Amino acid sequence: MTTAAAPGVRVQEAPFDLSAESAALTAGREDVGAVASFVGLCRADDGLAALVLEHYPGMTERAIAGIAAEACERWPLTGCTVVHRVGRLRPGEPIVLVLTASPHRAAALESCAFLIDWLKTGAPFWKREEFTDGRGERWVEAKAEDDAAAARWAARAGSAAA
Amino acid sequence: MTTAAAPGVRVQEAPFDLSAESAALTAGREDVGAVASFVGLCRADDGLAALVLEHYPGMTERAIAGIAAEACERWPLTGCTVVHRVGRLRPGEPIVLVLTASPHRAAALESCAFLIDWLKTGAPFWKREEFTDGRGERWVEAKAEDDAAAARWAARAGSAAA
Amino acid sequence: MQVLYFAWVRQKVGVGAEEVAPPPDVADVAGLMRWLSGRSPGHAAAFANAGAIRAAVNQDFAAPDRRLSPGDEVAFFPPVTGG
Amino acid sequence: MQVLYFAWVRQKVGVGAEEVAPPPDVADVAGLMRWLSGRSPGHAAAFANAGAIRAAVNQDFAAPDRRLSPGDEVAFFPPVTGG
Repeated sequence: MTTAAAPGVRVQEAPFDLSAESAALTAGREDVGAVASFVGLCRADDGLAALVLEHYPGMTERAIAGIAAEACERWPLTGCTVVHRVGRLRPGEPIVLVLTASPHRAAALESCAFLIDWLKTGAPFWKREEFTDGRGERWVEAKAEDDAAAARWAARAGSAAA
Repeated sequence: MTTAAAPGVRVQEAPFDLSAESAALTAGREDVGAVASFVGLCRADDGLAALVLEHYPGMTERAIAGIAAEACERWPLTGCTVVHRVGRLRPGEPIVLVLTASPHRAAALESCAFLIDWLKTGAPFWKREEFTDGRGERWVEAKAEDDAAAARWAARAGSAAA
Repeated sequence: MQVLYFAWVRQKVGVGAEEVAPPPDVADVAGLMRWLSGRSPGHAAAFANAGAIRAAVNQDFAAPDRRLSPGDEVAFFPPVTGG
Repeated sequence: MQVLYFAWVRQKVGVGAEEVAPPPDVADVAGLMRWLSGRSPGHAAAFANAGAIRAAVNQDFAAPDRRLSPGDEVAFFPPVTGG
């Protein structure tokens, strides 16, 4: 019997706290055996000064909630949390958090990987890069490797979810 | 260019703090794009009152350090941390933490799963269960599914590491 | 009909949102893109390569042949790059 | 030679560690297990099912045919159940 809490989905400018988010998923429960997390951070590649993230208020939260609900159907999760930051983020700053909790470790680990792979390809966010050398700015283009990472979940499950 | 910090390995009775451990892996760096974590917790299955974990001081730390060093060779990690608790742990309490950091998300996610699968099967820990109903105690037996989870890493890489 | 633009589509068009009233023969997403292209040089630049643009109707991803109704919220943006 | 016991092996033997001096014909891990079995009823109970026991020599996992030297640290325990 796995009782799943509704997925927690937030898009915000503020940082998030990994311990607090993890504690919220397990508070008062004794059926959680595994919590997996993924934090994506801003790297200082190639003279990057900052990433500026934009989203589609309303649609972005709905799309993430849909993906999270699908994860809760595919794996026996007791809960999951997705927090995605927007605005100007500098190298070293965390951008996105995915947390999944389950009685079993494989479910937590796999659903966490599934969610971040889908966030890369399916959630309405756009990233602009600003550089230290006055090169101006550049919109990040979608990557074929991200599409491939997301596609492997559909291939494994026969799912066509976005 | 991935410069890996030496893996941090600790066996302790005290709890650990996920945020603090994660922050230590990324502090002062701008080349970390991904931090994956796994926390294993004590479940209240079947009337469990507590788990009592025992280790082999010296050998346990060496075995974990060896596994962590192998992970750093197989994936481009900038660092990894393993903290495993021992002593009496009650339902809801965290038992083990695995943290991996990398420029890339697949490396962080895969190495984190690799490490927890190996910890289940390769690290010298023994678990005793105590029950709420006076049934006394029972040593947890090794599980075939854990062996299978660990074996898939060897099959994928042709590795025979323990 | 409310139309929203994001990322470089927004930058080229010059606004993030506008209220438009296309003629009745603008029946689907592809038709709306063609009609919007005629509104200004910025719109024309934004929609010059229609294949590089994705759309959503009422906050769901939508294909070019998605039919439109007057009250729809339609958004145009580049392929997403989240995470 | 220092011998260590863990988990239910320790409980059955009754101690966590002991210093032993096996005779010269105790040459490997399997031989040491047979010889230890004769030391007490607790030892005999612990080693009754040798197949259920794993060993380490100088803190490395060791097979039953692992050769032993007088200064070795040898440990016996059930299959590990970490994580």
